[in-house]
Amino acid sequence: QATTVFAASSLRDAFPRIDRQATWSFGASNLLLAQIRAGAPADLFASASTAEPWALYRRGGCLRPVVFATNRLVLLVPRSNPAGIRTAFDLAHGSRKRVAVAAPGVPVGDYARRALARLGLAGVLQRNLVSSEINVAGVVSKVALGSADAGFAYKTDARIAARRVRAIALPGRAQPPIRYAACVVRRRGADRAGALATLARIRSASGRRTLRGAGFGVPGA
Amino acid sequence: MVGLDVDIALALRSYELSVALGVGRERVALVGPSGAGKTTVLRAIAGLVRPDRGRIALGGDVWLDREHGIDRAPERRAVGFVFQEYALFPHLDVRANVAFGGGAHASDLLERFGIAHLAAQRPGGISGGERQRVALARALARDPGVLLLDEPLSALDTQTRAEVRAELHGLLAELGLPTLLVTHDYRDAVALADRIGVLVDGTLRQVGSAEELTKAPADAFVARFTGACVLYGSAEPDAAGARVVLDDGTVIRAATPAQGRVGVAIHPWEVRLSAQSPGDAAMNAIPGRIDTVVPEGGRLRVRACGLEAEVDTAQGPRPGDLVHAVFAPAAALVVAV
Amino acid sequence: MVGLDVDIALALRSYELSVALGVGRERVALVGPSGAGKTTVLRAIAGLVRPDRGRIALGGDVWLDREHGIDRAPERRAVGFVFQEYALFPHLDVRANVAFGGGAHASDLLERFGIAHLAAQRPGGISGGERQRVALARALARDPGVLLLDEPLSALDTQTRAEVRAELHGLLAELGLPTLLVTHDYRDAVALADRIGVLVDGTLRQVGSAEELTKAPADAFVARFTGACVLYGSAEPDAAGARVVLDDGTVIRAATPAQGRVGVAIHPWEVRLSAQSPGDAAMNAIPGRIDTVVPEGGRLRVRACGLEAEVDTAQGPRPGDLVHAVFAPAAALVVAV
Amino acid sequence: MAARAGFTALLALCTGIVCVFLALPLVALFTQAPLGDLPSLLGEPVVRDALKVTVRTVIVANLAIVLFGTPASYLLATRRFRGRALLVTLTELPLVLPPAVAGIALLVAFGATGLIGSGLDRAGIVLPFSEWAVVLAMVFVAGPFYLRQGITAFEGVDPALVDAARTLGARPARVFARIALPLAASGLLAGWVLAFARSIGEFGATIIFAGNVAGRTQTLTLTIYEELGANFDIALAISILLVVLSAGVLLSYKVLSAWSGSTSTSPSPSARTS
Amino acid sequence: MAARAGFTALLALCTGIVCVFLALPLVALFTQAPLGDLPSLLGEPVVRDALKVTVRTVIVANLAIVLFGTPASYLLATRRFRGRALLVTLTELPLVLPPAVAGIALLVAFGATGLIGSGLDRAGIVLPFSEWAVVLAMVFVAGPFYLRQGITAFEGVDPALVDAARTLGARPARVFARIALPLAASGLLAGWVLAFARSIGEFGATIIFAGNVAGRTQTLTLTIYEELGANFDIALAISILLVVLSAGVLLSYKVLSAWSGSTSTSPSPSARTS
Ligand SMILES: Nc1ncnc2c1ncn2[C@@H]1O[C@H](COP(=O)(O)OP(=O)(O)OP(=O)(O)O)[C@@H](O)[C@H]1O
Ligand SMILES: Nc1ncnc2c1ncn2[C@@H]1O[C@H](COP(=O)(O)OP(=O)(O)OP(=O)(O)O)[C@@H](O)[C@H]1O
Ligand SMILES: [Mg+2]
Ligand SMILES: [Mg+2]
Repeated sequence: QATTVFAASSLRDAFPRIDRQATWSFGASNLLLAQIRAGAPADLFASASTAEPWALYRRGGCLRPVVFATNRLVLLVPRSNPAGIRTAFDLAHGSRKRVAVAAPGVPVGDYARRALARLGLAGVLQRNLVSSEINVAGVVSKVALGSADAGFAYKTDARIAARRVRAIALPGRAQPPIRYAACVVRRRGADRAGALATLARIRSASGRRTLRGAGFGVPGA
Repeated sequence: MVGLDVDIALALRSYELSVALGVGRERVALVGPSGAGKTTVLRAIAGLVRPDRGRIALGGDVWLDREHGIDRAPERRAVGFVFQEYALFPHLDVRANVAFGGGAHASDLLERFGIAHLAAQRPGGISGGERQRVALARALARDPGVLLLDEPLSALDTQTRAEVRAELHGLLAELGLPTLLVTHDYRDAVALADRIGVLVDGTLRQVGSAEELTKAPADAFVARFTGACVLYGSAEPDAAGARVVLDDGTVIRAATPAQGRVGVAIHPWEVRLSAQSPGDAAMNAIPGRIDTVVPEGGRLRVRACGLEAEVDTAQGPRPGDLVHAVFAPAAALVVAV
Repeated sequence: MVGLDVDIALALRSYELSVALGVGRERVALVGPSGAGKTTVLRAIAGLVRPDRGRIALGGDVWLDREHGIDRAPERRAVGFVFQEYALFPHLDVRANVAFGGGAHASDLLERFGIAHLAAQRPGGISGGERQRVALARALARDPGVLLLDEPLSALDTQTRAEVRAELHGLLAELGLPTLLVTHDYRDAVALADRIGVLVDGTLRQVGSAEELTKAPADAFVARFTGACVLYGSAEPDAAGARVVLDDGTVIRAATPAQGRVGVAIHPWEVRLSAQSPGDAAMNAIPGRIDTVVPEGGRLRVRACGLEAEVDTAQGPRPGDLVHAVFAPAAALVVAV
Repeated sequence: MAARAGFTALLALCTGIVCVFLALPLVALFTQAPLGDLPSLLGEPVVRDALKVTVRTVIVANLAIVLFGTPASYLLATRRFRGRALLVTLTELPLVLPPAVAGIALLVAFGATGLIGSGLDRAGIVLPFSEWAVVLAMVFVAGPFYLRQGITAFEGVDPALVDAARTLGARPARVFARIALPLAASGLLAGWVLAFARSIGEFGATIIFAGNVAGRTQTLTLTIYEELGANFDIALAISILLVVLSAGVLLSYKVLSAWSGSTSTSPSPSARTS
Repeated sequence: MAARAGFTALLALCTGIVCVFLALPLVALFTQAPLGDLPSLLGEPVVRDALKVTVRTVIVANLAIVLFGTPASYLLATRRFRGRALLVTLTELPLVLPPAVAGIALLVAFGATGLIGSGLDRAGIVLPFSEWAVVLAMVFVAGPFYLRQGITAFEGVDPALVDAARTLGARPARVFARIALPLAASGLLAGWVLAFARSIGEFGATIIFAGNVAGRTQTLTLTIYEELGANFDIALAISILLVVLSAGVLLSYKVLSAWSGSTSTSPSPSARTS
């Protein structure tokens, strides 16, 4: 049976290009963590932040996590941009906007909240209609289909949905450090060798190339 | 006289229903086999079915005239309709059922039909005969100009039926409304109606009093309906009426002239069974064996020689006995086939 | 002689059914009002209902003996059961219906009952009378030791009914099986059975031939069932039999001694109507008015003075006429109330 | 005798397996949940908000379903016209449609860039992220349950009773109100129970179409899913709340219909002959 | 005359609103989708994988539903015993249970730390997030539809026919096979259509209990949800595939039952008297 990789939604496009053999399950990192704890048959866990793999590691659920990619948070708006949003600060002015943000606990949700706080825009989440999406895919879909006027997602997501959305960069001071970490899951019957091989492939030169091609940063470069 | 005039035509699944009938202040029964279109006639009068052609009027009040585009909705025709299974509203009590149509004299009607003590009962909780009275009271609460009854006795079991028939007879007579009732039991029709119409495949074969139907049935079907047995053969007129050669070769005589293929209808009470051929040459006699003997009332009903006869118990006929069925030429009614 | 012996008791909703009955190679009819327990008796014999107490045996073959813990499943009792609405399998054709129970001589049976040409039809597509024959053939395909028929004629309309009754009479006679049939129509019972049992509220009131029931009804219920009218009063024995003072004060005489509160049953064919009081003091005469006059067959059935009479059409009685209902003391059958 | 006992044993075995399988998850829910903490878990703001949203949207959706569904199912049940079969099939289609597909379909119809959504948008009516979106999703997926039962219930009203009412002078509106509606009531109630349960449980279509706006479109089932990765105990607590609610509705319906059944299905005129 | 036309107009208005509302999303699906790209979109590996998973799990789930559900519903329909009402209610409860709650309940029952899941886990059997989990979720949410229709269908078999078969010497197993099953067949088929549609559309319970593992637990409905943010056209394409499939099943069922109805519901012995 193929190695099973539980990976953050934002890796959905890049990962299958790195390893065609593995079985993938994409979702919000926090949900994946909960599933692995509930006994899901994951061999490798790739999260959009370091918090979840470390939490698993501390409970003895996996080997020591390693950081394999970085990403940047952006503000997504629909191509048509009906609300005329140019910068994150526009969320605080004018009419009430419909904003899609991932739920608290979901890495991209936490990143977004942190970024808004750094910009002094924490009130944006009170003032506007904010849908707390279950994962980053939910955020992108809401913006792409025009349900939301804006949403916080990763730079890499903006590329995938480029036909429908436009990314607005956040000021550098607001950008939280976004580091993706992976760990090899410890559980009875886990395919540890396969997981290590997949992890190696991700961190290999070609893996790094693929990730970079998809818009991720790679550490130690 | 305010009477109901019906003259309608309507294509049904397998034949065309075409009925012209006037009903005065009398009770007319429509009888006929299952599927003859009896119910459809009542429904057309009530406006629940729309005839293709024709006219329905109560006195000067025209309910339907296809030619002039008149077609009153059922709720605007003054009919009282008693449905086959009574169609009482199961969720309303007896009083509410009766009051549904008009309400003003519901209480009177409950009293009059002897169902006042059931006023608070649901129809589910009362007997078949009581249901029938509720249905009748309900139909009358609206002061209808015509009363239509569809198989008013068929929902009842044999015991209750005889009682309710007598009771209904009295009630209908008392009301004096133009009444059209449907039944497939000829005995019910005879017991309840002044005139009887025999409907077969959508066509009225004959309309008349029970006596007329019995004495001069229009055709073999009507004859059998009134209880006669029918023999078939070909007739030639002769001096005394007609000479009929039956299909089995037996020759009988009838009192009325006839020619060609005919039926001969003979009622059981006109037939006498005798062990020997009768001396009287003027009488018809058909020889044969007794098929069945069934006690009925104080007599025996005997099937023999294709005929039925009523004989006294004393005679003691037994199946298999050789007999002659004897009847007068006047009792041999020549009918169309 | 291989006969069916039944002696069972079973608590039903509102009374206890308790029946002891032997059926030899004969046809026995159970008659009684709706809810009397007739169907339950047949179902108990077939094993579809379990009696609380009792024994059922066909010859030496014990099907049920609650005391000894014997209770054969229905499929292991040799019964042929013809259900009330025939219960033909709607998804199987006529041949498969008949072959369901045994199959070996299904073709023979189809021939014998004249339904071979219907073999490939579904039950939905054939007439009521044909259905009945299919049901009978199906029940016989298993070579049953007893034949049970539940209301074999009630699913038929009035016309077909008379024909099928005669036909069924012939078939049952030919089979010569112990046969128990249930009906609520006394006339069906008389036509079809050798003996008749009257079942009321779970109790057999009387078992006997039609003649016995007519001549000596055990009680008022049986008497009314056989077609008699019953008058009530109190009796005292006298020289000729009994003197009964009816509730309305009229005094009549009966030929049998009696004492206390009784019913007096008089059959319509024993009653003569006359305009004047009869000269003959030996005859009973009840004066009164005619209630209703209904033609029946070649005669009129007249209700008068609480009695019914059959009179010739010639007499021409009319409702409201003053008459005396005249009958012989021997025709006044004293019955228990 | 052995064969016969064998057959019944086989039936009993299958029934046992089925019942254990269906009962097990429900039992587990109660044994595994922190029942003691239930009050405090259900008092969390996120649960309270979701409960309010759920109650509001379910009420509005069910009102709409009953108000529009009752006349529509009456018409579809009692009138014969061209295209009727098509309309009936149309009302049944959402029953067999995956809720996720329903969500997509609603999105392309009423979404900001959708078929009529773009028009609505220009008119200033914005459905996504609004409570109305939740209501629309509920009506779309739950309505057909009511419609289908409604059609069956109205078709089940003995036409002779309708005819009788008309010959007694009742106009169509009165026939509807006094005869058809009371007689179809228990069937309508059954349909409503299903629609109610379906709307309260709506998840797939809502998550796709309506978003997850706390206090506005986040219903209890969406909260379950959201809390799955965050606070599993809250998800459990909401689950128990919804089980109790569903079972309560189901049981009160059964008790009610058994009760009304015992008074109104006592041998009725039409039941006698069947 | 005005009042009467008014009432009918009101009915027609409601029916029109209902039908437009139900039709609009379906129409939008077809007008908004890139119909020309459909073949290539449906050929994407992610769709092909999901299709395979869906086909496999739906087949297994429906086999289980029919194999266990048929005998169970026969027993529940025909035998009277203590606790029967309880069991029937138990089979109905999942019908009114939100699918998300069903997912949670399955998780706490069969999950690694669940009621019996922990035991299974020790025995080396891991259900959650496996293909079996998808099957279990489908059986749990869709099975009751089949059971309920099955009970109704078997209850609808005229008991006189069963009695007749028994007096003709048929043992219970033969009565079941030759009488009850053929006569209940159309009702069972109707139940199976509902169960099939429900299982193919399963979303809430699956995503919670079985996760979203591509090629293993990711069914078509889960793929819709996942592709929503990535490639909306794939989501649309799958939606159209599922609409066509659902409508096809519904229509072939309707045609089939209309056809069998016309041969077997021609005046049957029991229909005559009603
Ligand atoms: N609306 C209709 N359109 C076409 N055919 C019809 C319609 N209603 C009834 N029929 C057919 O018309 C025929 C007469 O039906 P109807 O119910 O009037 O017969 P009936 O004499 O009352 O029979 P029964 O004694 O069985 O009640 C039947 O063959 C029936 O199938
Ligand atoms: N299994 C049962 N347990 C208790 N009571 C029953 C049972 N079956 C029938 N009954 C009751 O027993 C009584 C007799 O029913 P049964 O069907 O035998 O009457 P019947 O004489 O055949 O009547 P009908 O002429 O209406 O067919 C009825 O009051 C019925 O309600
Ligand atoms: Mg009729
Ligand atoms: Mg009976």
